[in-house]
Amino acid sequence: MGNLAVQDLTKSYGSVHVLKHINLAIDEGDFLVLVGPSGCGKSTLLSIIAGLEQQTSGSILISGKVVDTLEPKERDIAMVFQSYALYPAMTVADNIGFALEMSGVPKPERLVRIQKVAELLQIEHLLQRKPGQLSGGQRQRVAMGRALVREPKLFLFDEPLSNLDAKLRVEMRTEIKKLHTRLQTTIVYVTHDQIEAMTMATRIAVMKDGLIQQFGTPSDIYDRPANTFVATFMGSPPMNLVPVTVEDGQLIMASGERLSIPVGVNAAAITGGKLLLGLRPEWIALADQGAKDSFRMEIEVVEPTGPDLYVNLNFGGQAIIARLPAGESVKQGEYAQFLIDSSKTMLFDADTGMAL
Amino acid sequence: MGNLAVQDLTKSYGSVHVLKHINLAIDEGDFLVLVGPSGCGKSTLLSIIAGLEQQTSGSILISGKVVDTLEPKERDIAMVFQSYALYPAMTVADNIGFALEMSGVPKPERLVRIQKVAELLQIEHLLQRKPGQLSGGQRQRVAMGRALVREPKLFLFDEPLSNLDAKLRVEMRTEIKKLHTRLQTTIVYVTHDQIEAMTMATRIAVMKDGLIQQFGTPSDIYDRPANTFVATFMGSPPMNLVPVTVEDGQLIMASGERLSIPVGVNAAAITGGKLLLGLRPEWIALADQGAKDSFRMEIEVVEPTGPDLYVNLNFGGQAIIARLPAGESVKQGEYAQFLIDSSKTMLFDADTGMAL
Amino acid sequence: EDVEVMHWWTSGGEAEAISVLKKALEGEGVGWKDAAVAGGGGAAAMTALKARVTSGNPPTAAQIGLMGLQEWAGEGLLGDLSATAEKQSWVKDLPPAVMEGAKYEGKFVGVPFNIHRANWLWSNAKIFADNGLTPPTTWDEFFAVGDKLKGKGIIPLALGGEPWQETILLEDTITAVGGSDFYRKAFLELDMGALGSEQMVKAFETLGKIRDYIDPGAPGRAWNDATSMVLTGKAAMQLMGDWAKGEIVKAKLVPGKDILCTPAPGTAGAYHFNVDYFMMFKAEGSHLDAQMKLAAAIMDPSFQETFNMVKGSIPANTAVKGDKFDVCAQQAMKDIQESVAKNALIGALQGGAAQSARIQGAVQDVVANFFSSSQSAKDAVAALVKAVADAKS
Amino acid sequence: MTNANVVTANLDARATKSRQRQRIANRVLVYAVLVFFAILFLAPVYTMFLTALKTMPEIQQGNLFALPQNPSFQAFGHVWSEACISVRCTGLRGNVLNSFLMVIPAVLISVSLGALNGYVLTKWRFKYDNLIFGIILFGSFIPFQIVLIPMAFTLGKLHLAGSISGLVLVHVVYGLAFTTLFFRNYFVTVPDDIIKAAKVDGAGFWMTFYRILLPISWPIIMVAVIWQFTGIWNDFLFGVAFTGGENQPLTVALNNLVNTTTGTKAYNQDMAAAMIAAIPTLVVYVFAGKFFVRGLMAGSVKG
Amino acid sequence: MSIAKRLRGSLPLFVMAPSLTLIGVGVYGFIATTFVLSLTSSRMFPKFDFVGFDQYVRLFSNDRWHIAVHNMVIFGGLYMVLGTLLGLLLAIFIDQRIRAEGFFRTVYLYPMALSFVVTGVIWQWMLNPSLGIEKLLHDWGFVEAKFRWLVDPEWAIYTVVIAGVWQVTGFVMAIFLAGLRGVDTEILKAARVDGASPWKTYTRIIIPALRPAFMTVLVVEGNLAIKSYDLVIALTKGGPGISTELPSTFMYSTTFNRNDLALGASSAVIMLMTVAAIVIPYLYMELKDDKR
Ligand SMILES: Nc1ncnc2c1ncn2[C@@H]1O[C@H](COP(=O)(O)OP(=O)(O)OP(=O)(O)O)[C@@H](O)[C@H]1O
Ligand SMILES: Nc1ncnc2c1ncn2[C@@H]1O[C@H](COP(=O)(O)OP(=O)(O)OP(=O)(O)O)[C@@H](O)[C@H]1O
Ligand SMILES: [Mg+2]
Ligand SMILES: [Mg+2]
Repeated sequence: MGNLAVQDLTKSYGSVHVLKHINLAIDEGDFLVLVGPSGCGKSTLLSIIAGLEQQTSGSILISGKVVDTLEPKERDIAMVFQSYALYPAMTVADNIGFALEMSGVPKPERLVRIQKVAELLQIEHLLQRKPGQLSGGQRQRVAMGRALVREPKLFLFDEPLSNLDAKLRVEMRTEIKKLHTRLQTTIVYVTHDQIEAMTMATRIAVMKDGLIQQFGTPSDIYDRPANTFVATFMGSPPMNLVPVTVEDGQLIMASGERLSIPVGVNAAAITGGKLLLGLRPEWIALADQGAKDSFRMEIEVVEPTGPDLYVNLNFGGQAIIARLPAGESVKQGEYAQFLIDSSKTMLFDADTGMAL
Repeated sequence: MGNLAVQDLTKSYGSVHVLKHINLAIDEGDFLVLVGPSGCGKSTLLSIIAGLEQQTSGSILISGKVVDTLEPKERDIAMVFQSYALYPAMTVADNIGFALEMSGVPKPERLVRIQKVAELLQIEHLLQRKPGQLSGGQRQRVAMGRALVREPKLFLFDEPLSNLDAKLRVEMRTEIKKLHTRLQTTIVYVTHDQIEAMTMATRIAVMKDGLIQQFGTPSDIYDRPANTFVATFMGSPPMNLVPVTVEDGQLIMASGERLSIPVGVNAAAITGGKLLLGLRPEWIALADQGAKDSFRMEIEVVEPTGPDLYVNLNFGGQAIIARLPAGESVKQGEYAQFLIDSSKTMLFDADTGMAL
Repeated sequence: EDVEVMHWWTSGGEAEAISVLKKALEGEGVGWKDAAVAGGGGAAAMTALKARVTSGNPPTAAQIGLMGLQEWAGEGLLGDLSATAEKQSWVKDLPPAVMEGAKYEGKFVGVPFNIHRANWLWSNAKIFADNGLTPPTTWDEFFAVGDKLKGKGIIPLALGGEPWQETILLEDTITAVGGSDFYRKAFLELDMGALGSEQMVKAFETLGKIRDYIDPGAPGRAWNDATSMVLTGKAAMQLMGDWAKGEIVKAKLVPGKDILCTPAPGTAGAYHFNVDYFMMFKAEGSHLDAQMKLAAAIMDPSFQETFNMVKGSIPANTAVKGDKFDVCAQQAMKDIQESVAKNALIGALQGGAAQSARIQGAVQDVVANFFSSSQSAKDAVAALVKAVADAKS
Repeated sequence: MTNANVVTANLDARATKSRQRQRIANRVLVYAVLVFFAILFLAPVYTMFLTALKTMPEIQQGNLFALPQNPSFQAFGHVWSEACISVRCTGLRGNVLNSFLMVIPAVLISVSLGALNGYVLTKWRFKYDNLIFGIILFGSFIPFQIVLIPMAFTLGKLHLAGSISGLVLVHVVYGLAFTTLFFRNYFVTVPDDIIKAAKVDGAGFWMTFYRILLPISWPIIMVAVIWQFTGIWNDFLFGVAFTGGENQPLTVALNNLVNTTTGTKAYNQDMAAAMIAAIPTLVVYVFAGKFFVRGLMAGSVKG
Repeated sequence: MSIAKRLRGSLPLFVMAPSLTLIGVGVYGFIATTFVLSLTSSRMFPKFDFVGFDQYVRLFSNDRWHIAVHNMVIFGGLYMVLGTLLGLLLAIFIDQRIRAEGFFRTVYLYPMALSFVVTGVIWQWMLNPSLGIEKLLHDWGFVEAKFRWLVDPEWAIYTVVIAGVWQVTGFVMAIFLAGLRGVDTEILKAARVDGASPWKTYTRIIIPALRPAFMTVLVVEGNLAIKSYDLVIALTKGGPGISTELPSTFMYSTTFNRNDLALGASSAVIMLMTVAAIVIPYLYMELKDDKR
């Protein structure tokens, strides 16, 4: 089955350089999630892996074989298109069953498999409709169904759940994971949903402007971001970055507040430089009045999201966001004491943005 | 300006009844978020409000005037289409400026406004491209730009941020809120993102199968769902529903575990019936060993999402999910003690699903 | 064995006439494959014929005019009919001009059906009688008669304003101005002096004058619509070849009685003729036999009689007696004898008996342009000289 | 309801009514324009029809627009089965089969090849594809008159001279540029994504064409069929040049019936003949109309 | 690369091979032949005795050719403009979800079905002052009415335009209709929301989306205009005089009626070169920005 390697891949549209020397390698059975800002080249990368677009340079290897000259169908992949790309003249059932038909699966078996996938996607009642008669989410599920009904070497999913409601999305996520566990197929998956990325991936690649910023396991990415871009990109609300300098083995903010150096960082090595302290919102907690090492901050905005409160704080002149459990009594405009978990905080070089 | 009322609206495609007697009324300046499972009729409702589809019966009132016979342009609305519906032959700039051109805004002013919106959406560098040369998220932003550049009575947004990355989405959310605050335009907004729904809405309508399940403020919907559908639909992971009966002023699970009745529920009134106890994942917390009123549960799966851990628990034979802060030491396969916040729990009638 | 025959006699009386030939051949065991192509006075048929010859698949025989026959023979594609001609003694029975046309380098290459006369004036007898007039014999008379008729609200001359019909008018005025000798010099010998002469200018002036005696609807009108104007009494006269008789007969009128036939003004004694030949492509074996049978059948006097009675022309074979023909045809048979004697049997340009298609076309262009514009006769003559010189080269 | 409300409601009602009136006015305008042009377009045809019903003397009266005094359909029957076209007196009937034998294969082949070319030129693009398209397209401008002689020569060499197959070949050659043009310019508007999806689904070149593209191409297939059918059915030049004897298509017969030079003319029959000869084409138009459907690509791609 | 793979890579060319062969021989081969012939003195049949560019000299000193070219400009221009506009108009009106769509569509197409051999006669009659419209107007009492285009050498070419437009409009409509049916209905909705009037929706949204259809229409009309032979022959036979001569009629009559094959060939070459001068830049413009 299929491991996948992307070697020094570039792609340009005329003078627009969309992918710049991408290198990636995942093992058979890996679940690679691609994330990155809109327009960074994720879909383009998938298209090239699928053989639908021609790279400008570089190679794609599937199962160790260079596939650059192979037709998509010879690469044995299934793909969910970001734009769905449903066959407008076919019914939903035919859309889903088309690939099976092409690979010569006999009709009775095909019907069974279509039915199964349709149930999984909760679109059994739509099987006889044409794509034009479906809602947006239903179309997206048909697009999914077209891929899920197959058993290829490699699955490519381009934001397959973006138009589904949260509940369905959770269910689909579970189904995809089950499928992955069952088939052990290699998967490349593009998503903007962080929970999707974190819970499904065995590997995450964070891209920006056609470059890979970090490639690692989900916890690498979340807990040890390689640079400020990754740090602020993953996580919502994003990691707070507070400018600090080092003095006497302590971090000092412009306002004079002193914080302890993150655990595991060698204070001597960094003395003098301009730094950024990385602080995820959930690393900030409400402290009891007068607790040790706590900071007094002004509560500027409180946003309840249901399970949590997002709280905009003024921390020594610096705006930061904290995520507190719903029900904590914080009031806009008041002051409170907050704790910062220095066992988790990170430091970045303010100029290069690289983690220390 | 525009308040909006939807009166007894129905819509059928042949024998498919998509909307069934919808009633809604929001005030000028309200921000109504429509949520509901895929295919429930949200987009259809927007289309009818916009005047793009003809309802089967019922009326739409904008600013108190029946607009059923008015053309879309006479209704003074702006809309973001779920399918984007960009003009393929026009550049991004022309796409955004088209509505302005139609309403006779002079060119210099138009250019200024296009530029402003493009900056807001971070697509200034794409203004001279055609839609075919954009990535999915970029297209979606152009679709947004087309609406945001205008100042109509009523904004209709159909999942306008679904294809954007989390970071951009947060920024866009903020921009839309700012816009709303500044213009005080009435907004109807379809989204599947719960955070979007909760943080932006002044009103939420939860739909299912063409019917409105609950219509209220975000906290109504989240904290006091009208029925089990709303309860499980809003919130991710969804609210746990645990079957219980009432005995001696206490709730009893099939396994014999006893829980206290939610605060504010009259025990006498409900004795004997089959009930469901509603339990949001974040209402479950890890207890200190041997704490009072705590429950021993088996930890079946632990999913780290970054800031949180989703923990699948076995609670007296019942599978439930808890959301714990990241860093809590829970291990798959072990047992632990958990607290349940009975000041928040809810009870539903097991047969009708209605909240008590 | 079959013969395949290409011609443009496809409808009405002509089609019936050609059927007679088909039957005659079938009587001799020769089948008839028809490859008729109508249109454009045979132009379409010529196009098709060239394509067929090029593809190496010529028909057995094809209809052609006098000069065309010479051109085709010049390409070396035609067979030799001399044997049949000998047997049927064509030399004796054909008028000399017609016979010369049928020969190329001393051999017979075509067989003639008929002789048409182009310089007829057809007059509505009733109109003339009612107004106490007689059909004009000179152009001066014509204009005088025309003025009177115009006064009565009758269109003097019915004309179809197509180049070929206008060219017939020019032929008539040329003979009227300079006689058959001048005509011969100009159109048969292409004498540049004659073409550019004062007489030619005069002929064009006369032609120009005729324009005052036609109706505004003339341009583009088909010749038979013009004929029917005479038949229905809308117009008094038409200058047209003898094929107009077909329309007269069809309208149940009698040529020579209801519709009078006289030579075109100023051309009495001259005979503007054209001939329909069948040219025979080279053939071998049994096909050649069939071809010879076809040639013989065409020259057969009884066929020529039947055919020409329908067609309106007179037989090419002078052995045919004229007693069954109408008075106009009988008149034509008489006139042709006279004209041969006076050396006034001259090939009509229009109809391909005088010049190659190239020169005919060049003259047509000049005439058509002159007729429909305000060009002076002098300029037209200059243009004529230039066009003919170019086409000759 | 307060008074003010009543007033607004009345105003609303009035506004609604005026809008309805506006809408009706628009509809009336649309129909008026369509009917106006329909009349303009039909006027010559109507005159033809009247003429076909008249007798010759009546036609010669020259009252073009007058209704026939004794309308008779006799001319139609006559030209269909009795009229003599040269030596054969079977009317147009005799040549109908030839025309069908020619038009059906020629249309099928040229439309199929054109569709394939359009497909390749838009969805399987290769180097210089646009150049090749340009070359094909420019070739359409070649004057038919000028190819007659070289084509005759070629057909002779191929032993196709005078046969219906030869004629089919000629029509295919000179129809290709057009059918390619039609399909190419239609297929460029089909989103590439669905072709890509088919590739991923394992559909090959032919399957993608047959299963994905063709079902959404009905309108343009019909345009191509209309063009080719009409052009080939009505073609005279090639028909007359490349067939002989019994193989002549209907148009040549029609021409022979109508286009006499020195023979007599029967306009009523001419008109009837032309109308009869146009019937198959008309049937194609009516039939093709059903395929000009809306929304063939609905729901296919997002964006 | 394996042979199979190379074969597959050339599949597109392989599929187009029959067409390209046919066109290569039947079009470009014959264009070359024609060019060669134009350098000879061929009359009735091809004859390869080269005379250089003599035929071109003859051509350019020929009045008929000049008239033909002049007419081509008037006729071609008006025909294409009117045919396109009218066809587009009818397509748009037919696309308004009207009743009896099929009826109107067929009516507009019908003229194309009729052979010009016969309809030409009807047009002649209708436009003839003694028979047709002018007479009708006189009969109705408009004694002063004059409609003499057909018989006026200055105006006759415009009657050819009328008849030509009458014939082509239906087909143009069909092409546009096919294009209109392919326009995504969603963007029309967007245009309505953006406040575009129907007029603006068409001019700004739909017609730009019909660009490929326009190209189809223009090429087809250009072809018909250049090849209009039946039309002129049936309607005016090039008259009055030679005032409605077109290159196509010139070419035909020169080559076949007058047995001047080489001159006909030279006129064809000049015509093709003129077409190339117009079409090649146009195609370049249309096709260049559709590169991937
Ligand atoms: N033309 C049609 N014929 C029949 N049913 C249709 C048609 N169009 C839409 N529907 C159905 O109407 C229902 C509502 O569609 P709608 O697009 O409003 O859903 P939605 O709530 O926007 O869903 P989503 O979140 O997936 O976009 C769907 O179940 C859909 O299948
Ligand atoms: N035809 C083209 N010409 C020029 N640039 C293009 C073209 N197609 C895509 N691009 C650019 O390539 C970049 C990458 O596009 P791609 O679709 O891969 O982005 P993406 O990462 O999938 O984004 P999204 O999350 O918004 O879908 C984008 O910035 C886009 O504007
Ligand atoms: Mg993408
Ligand atoms: Mg929707």
